[in-house]
Amino acid sequence: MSRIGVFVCHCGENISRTVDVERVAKEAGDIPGVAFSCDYKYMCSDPGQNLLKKAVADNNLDGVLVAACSPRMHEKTFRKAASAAGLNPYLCEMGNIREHCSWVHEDREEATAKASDIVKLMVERVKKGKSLAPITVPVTKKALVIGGGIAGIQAALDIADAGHQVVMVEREPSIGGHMAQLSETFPTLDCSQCIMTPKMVDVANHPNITLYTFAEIEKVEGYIGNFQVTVRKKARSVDESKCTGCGVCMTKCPKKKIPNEFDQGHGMRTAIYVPFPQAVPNTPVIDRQNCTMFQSGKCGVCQKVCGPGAVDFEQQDTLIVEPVGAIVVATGFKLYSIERQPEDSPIQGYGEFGYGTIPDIIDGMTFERLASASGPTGGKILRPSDGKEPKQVVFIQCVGSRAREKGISYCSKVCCMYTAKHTMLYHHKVHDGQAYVFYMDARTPGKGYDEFWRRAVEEEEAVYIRGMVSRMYQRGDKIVVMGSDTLVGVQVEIEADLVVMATAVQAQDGADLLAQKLGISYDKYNFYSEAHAKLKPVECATAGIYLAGACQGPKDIPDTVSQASAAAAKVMTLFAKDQLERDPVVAKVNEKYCVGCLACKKVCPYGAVEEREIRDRQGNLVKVVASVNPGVCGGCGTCQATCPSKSVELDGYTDEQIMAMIEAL
Amino acid sequence: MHAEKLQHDFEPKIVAFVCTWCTYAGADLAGTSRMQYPANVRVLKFPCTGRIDPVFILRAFQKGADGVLVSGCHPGDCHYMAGNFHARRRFAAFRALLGFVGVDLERLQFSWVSAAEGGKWVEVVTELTEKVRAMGPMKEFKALEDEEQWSGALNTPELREAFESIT
Amino acid sequence: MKNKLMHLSNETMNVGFVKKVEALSGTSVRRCFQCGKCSAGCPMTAFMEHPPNRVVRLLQLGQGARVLAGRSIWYCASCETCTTRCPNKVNLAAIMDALRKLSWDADGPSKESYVQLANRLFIENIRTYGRQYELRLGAAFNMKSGQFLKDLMLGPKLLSRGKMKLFHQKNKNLPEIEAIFNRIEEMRKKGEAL
Amino acid sequence: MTPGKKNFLNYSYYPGCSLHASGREYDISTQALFKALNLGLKEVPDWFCCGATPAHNVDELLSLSLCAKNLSLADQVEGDLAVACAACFSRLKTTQHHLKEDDTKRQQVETAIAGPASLGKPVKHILEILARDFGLARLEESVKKPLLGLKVAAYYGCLLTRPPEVPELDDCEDPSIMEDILRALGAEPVKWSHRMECCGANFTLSRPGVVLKLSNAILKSAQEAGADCIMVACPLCHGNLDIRQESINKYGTPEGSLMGNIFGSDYIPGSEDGPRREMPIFYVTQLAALAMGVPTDKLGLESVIVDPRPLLNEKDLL
Ligand SMILES: Cc1cc2nc3c(=O)[nH]c(=O)nc-3n(C[C@H](O)[C@H](O)[C@H](O)COP(=O)(O)OP(=O)(O)OC[C@H]3O[C@@H](n4cnc5c(N)ncnc54)[C@H](O)[C@@H]3O)c2cc1C
Ligand SMILES: Cc1cc2nc3c(=O)[nH]c(=O)nc-3n(C[C@H](O)[C@H](O)[C@H](O)COP(=O)(O)OP(=O)(O)OC[C@H]3O[C@@H](n4cnc5c(N)ncnc54)[C@H](O)[C@@H]3O)c2cc1C
Ligand code: SF4
Ligand code: SF4
Ligand code: SF4
Ligand code: SF4
Ligand code: SF4
Ligand code: SF4
Ligand code: SF4
Ligand code: SF4
Repeated sequence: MSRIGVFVCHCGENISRTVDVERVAKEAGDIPGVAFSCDYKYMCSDPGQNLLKKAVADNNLDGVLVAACSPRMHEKTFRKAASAAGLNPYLCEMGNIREHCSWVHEDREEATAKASDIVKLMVERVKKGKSLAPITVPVTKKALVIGGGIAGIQAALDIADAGHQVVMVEREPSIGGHMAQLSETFPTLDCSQCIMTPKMVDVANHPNITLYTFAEIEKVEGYIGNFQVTVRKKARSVDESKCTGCGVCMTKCPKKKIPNEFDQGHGMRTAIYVPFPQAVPNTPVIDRQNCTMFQSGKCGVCQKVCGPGAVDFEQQDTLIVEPVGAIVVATGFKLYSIERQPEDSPIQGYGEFGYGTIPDIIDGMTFERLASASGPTGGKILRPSDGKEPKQVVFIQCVGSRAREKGISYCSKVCCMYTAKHTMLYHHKVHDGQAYVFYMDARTPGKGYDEFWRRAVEEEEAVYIRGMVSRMYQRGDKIVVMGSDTLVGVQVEIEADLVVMATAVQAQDGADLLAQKLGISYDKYNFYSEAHAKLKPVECATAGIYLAGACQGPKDIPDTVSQASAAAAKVMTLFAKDQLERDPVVAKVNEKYCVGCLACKKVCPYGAVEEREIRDRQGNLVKVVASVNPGVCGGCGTCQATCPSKSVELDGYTDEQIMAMIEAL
Repeated sequence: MHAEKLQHDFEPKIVAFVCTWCTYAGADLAGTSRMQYPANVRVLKFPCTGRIDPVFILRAFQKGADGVLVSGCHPGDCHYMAGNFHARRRFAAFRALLGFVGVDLERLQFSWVSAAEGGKWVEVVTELTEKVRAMGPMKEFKALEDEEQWSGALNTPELREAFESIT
Repeated sequence: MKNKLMHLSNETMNVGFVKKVEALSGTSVRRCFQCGKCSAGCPMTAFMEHPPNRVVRLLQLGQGARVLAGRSIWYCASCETCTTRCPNKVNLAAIMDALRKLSWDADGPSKESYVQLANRLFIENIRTYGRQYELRLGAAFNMKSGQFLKDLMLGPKLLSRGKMKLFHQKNKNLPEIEAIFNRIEEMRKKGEAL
Repeated sequence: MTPGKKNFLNYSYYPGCSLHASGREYDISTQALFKALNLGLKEVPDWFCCGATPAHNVDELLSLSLCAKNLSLADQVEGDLAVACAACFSRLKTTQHHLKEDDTKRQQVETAIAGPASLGKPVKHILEILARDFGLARLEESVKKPLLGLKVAAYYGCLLTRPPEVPELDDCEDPSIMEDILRALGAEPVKWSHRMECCGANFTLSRPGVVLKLSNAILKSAQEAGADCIMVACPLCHGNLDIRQESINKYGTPEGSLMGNIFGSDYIPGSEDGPRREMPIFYVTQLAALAMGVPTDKLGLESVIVDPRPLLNEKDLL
């Protein structure tokens, strides 16, 4: 038989005005199992709490119900008081007879009856309650940052500066991401590399950062505070520890005509190469697909010229296991391709623009490279086909974006601004040239952004034409652009020397695969999903994993850096304690009854349910059951309602407790 | 502004299964805003509508509820991301079953009430109470129980065990 | 003309014309972001084939000829509503003035002749008499526009109420007025003024 | 009426062409009112046309030059320059404004008028003189015969307040100066929607159809607001609302469109409004003078087309 104490609060007059609190207390006393009941003017006051503590001690109570305000208000208060009196805090509950009763009903008789009912229900719940202990998990104070664009760099530096270890994994031979490719950046038009390269160097030199470039995530196990990450370091064919970065190998490599990815294919590189001069690390990598040695076993020039003997054709991929406590995902974006896409692709190219076969129709990133002093044209705007300076340049916004039929309905967010920037850069470089921009909307919400766009229109004399382009084709050395100006209501035709398309920002290739390894969710466009669009914009639903930058959705640099620093702050919050304490309202599987159907695993929004094999002493598999990781479980109870064999149960909301309440109705 | 208190022949018992984050908080807001609604409702709090097992609803009807309300966060607003979505799927199947056993589906209402919708909570509760009041007491399951009592059908241990296993 | 395909290039965009409009009106057409507020409040939009915002739009595209070919500018009432309310301080009323002047200088390629005629007569009246004489103005207009009977019924009413004078006074300043006209013509000839 | 010591204030006066013709009752009543208020008014000798809308419409330089010349003529007479016509007022103020702001234009104008542009003299509309110089309080005190029971729709038209930096008369979107004056006179200003809409004055000669359409909306709005009459402060507005009122009232009727066909003006058939009652149009000076007890035969009431006397009789104001 339980020994429950019931405390009915007057809340000054807030409750007692409509609820006969004395009667409620008296009726509570009659409920079987209630060993003590009383009413009091202000239960939450110090004397009120002392009354509770004293009653627990004096009456040897094993459960407490405070009938007062909403538990959202004072549950913590009373649980603390109960705890101080030596009772497990989870055996203290509240009945809400204020917000749900005295304040919403006028009839004293009805309100009193309802309050009594609430007490009765909750007493049954307390009776079936269990002592729970908070869950603690140890935290490995080392963070993994995936992706070395500006997002990853910012997050890594912030975390490392806070004194924690960081492992950065970058897929490409160098960090830097897209920002390293940009010429000048809106809204201030400062040189991208000037602000970017120092940060890249900081990453390389930071004592707390371990940098793996040309590396990928192989496997992720564990949970918040306790991840085990396996990193695959791809074979570089150059021994990083020996290479001095002298570059002799690159000057001597006979394969010199490989289109350079960094310059969007508009410059050339060798088979042994660094992507760009300021690359971090400055260690070359052999592109095995294009290296004669790897393709036909001949050459080996690089190896011969390399003084320190760093070139190593035999090098293999290596796997490194890193234990980390938190993960920041910062894998960025890729640009939409207007080329003809495979039949089954969810996105489509632009047949009406020639499927990318017209050489002088380029994308925005290519324009960045043309405008960049370190680019293939040394910063001169020269068109790809014949290297002439274009006098009429047409920019087209929203290519791929906001085009449901082409497969993408969202707005890419950065292209309005970078197109405005491009018109300015163009006007600065080609004074007698004319820039035209076809646009549907100019979306420029941001500090100083609209002013920036207006500057492009008013001072840099870009002609903005509201309307889309229908078709483009080559006529002589010109590109005929057929568009419309919906403001005037006429068709417009421009013979352009160069066309620059602001193609959509898309999720990285393989973003979904990485998400599956990490156990995080992503939307239908493969952008990673934040836990809450407004209030948890950097957290993943999966505890311990955070998002930064364009991998979560199109973002410009200011937004990316803000989010990266926010993600770093979240990691630092996690690392601030040695142990992670979590509310013990989590699910537990009763392995005896679990039939291993894993229905629970499917519905769990946190990915907290894992499979567990039960083996006998000989190691033979007895059965597979579900197992809930308490470090990850969010406590929603969906698994329990789903389980056909009722073998998983949410502490604090057990079937028994709920049924007891229903019985008491 | 005290409205004339109406006397009714029948006061239905309404049970509300609500989630903590949205509807419970919405009901709290109705309280802090001192809105008024019928006192017939008894609220049972859950972490998430995802936790609500249809069996609870059946049991509530059996234990004398005349109407049941299930309410949680709006789609997309679930504190646990997708709990309410799973709940929705589950209840869709459950409704059909309930209809099959002969419960008038009008007695069971699902709704979304956010933490900011104190007014909507009042509306939903009031409407359901009025509707159920007009429908009269829920007799189906009670009759069943009575019948069981009278026939003594549960007197054999096998039957009792079977009965307990489903309740 | 209105719906004809528009070729845009450095050659087809008459930037010189637009610069003139901007100089005359003291306002930049590039400031306009085509919100349409001018047209929304313009009492004359219903009469125009290019509502005011589109007039500016065409100028932005260097399409002065298209504007002048239409009658829109001649249907502007100079009420200043557009200028007053434009969020970008585009002085559209002044742009309209400038366009009419340029159209006038080009001897009106516009379709709208009545308004031009009225303006012309009004200004001639100033030059000749110093002040307006409404009877003369009205009569001359009807004669020249071929609408002999227009507003015929108003005349007697106005006369009988002393609202129209049959004769005019001589203005002592007439030579000075003439001199002003001449000096302006002189300045323009010398290219000292637009 | 020479300005003398006994006057409260003295003004130079630019009546403008209309006040000597179709708007003569405005002139008459202005003179009478000023006299009644002890305000001196001396016409600028041999002033000439300000060019009004047609001049600036096609030749801004001409317009500015004409006005600049008139402004320097006005310098010969003492006192701020009183202007009754909203169009003249607008042009003169515009000239002052532009020439102060724009040196190039000023130099061009100075060449055209062969002398310095004189921009110092305050140019004031009659409304300003009544409400500000003379003052609303004093105006109210001077009322001998308050216009009790007269519901008046005060019509500003476009040029009195727009664009705001030029006339600097009142709030350009929500002025109150005319209503204030009406209240001081004891009349009741009505709230209505079209007090600042354009009447189409510019087209009175060339495109009367435009006037009919625009002025029709104004008359309709005033009537819907329950006004007995409309008060204006511009002879062009008056011309449209009064002289053309009969045609306007037929606007859209079969008779109207027939007339349009016959008389060659572009009447636009198809308006939903039928004929409506006549609405007298007063000048602000007529109403003010009436309230000041100026004999009714000095107000030019007989000169207007829509006879206001029945209304005044009805309200016991004659
Ligand atoms: C044409 C153009 C012009 C722009 N101009 C401007 C501008 O002027 N101003 C401005 O503010 N913004 C501009 N932006 C936007 C800016 O480029 C982005 O905001 C910014 O680059 C986003 O940084 P990020 O680090 O999130 O992504 P990224 O720069 O894409 O970096 C992601 C990094 O992660 C790596 N990576 C990807 N997948 C994996 C994986 N699976 N494992 C390991 N590593 C991985 C990539 O190799 C890359 O290094 C422009 C964008 C474009 C397209
Ligand atoms: C009509 C409207 C609708 C919106 N709808 C949405 C929406 O649907 N979704 C969305 O994401 N965003 C929306 N927003 C934007 C959203 O409101 C803001 O992003 C958000 O409120 C910003 O929060 P804040 O804390 O920065 O500022 P605030 O909410 O303004 O908070 C600032 C606080 O600082 C206090 N304070 C100010 N000065 C001082 C001082 N000197 N000392 C001490 N305290 C001070 C203020 O009292 C205030 O409490 C909307 C905004 C508006 C105007
Ligand atoms: S691999 Fe050898 S040759 Fe090439 S950069 Fe490194 S050290 Fe120099
Ligand atoms: S071995 Fe390959 S990378 Fe080295 S020099 Fe030859 S082609 Fe170049
Ligand atoms: S940012 Fe601008 S160009 Fe890019 S998709 Fe959005 S609207 Fe289109
Ligand atoms: S100011 Fe507001 S309404 Fe206007 S474009 Fe920006 S976000 Fe939209
Ligand atoms: S749903 Fe139940 S039975 Fe199935 S795996 Fe999960 S806990 Fe086990
Ligand atoms: S309670 Fe919710 S979060 Fe926890 S294991 Fe079950 S479904 Fe997952
Ligand atoms: S109101 Fe101004 S900005 Fe708007 S369309 Fe007209 S001129 Fe352009
Ligand atoms: S000034 Fe002309 S264009 Fe502007 S609102 Fe008035 S009538 Fe329309």
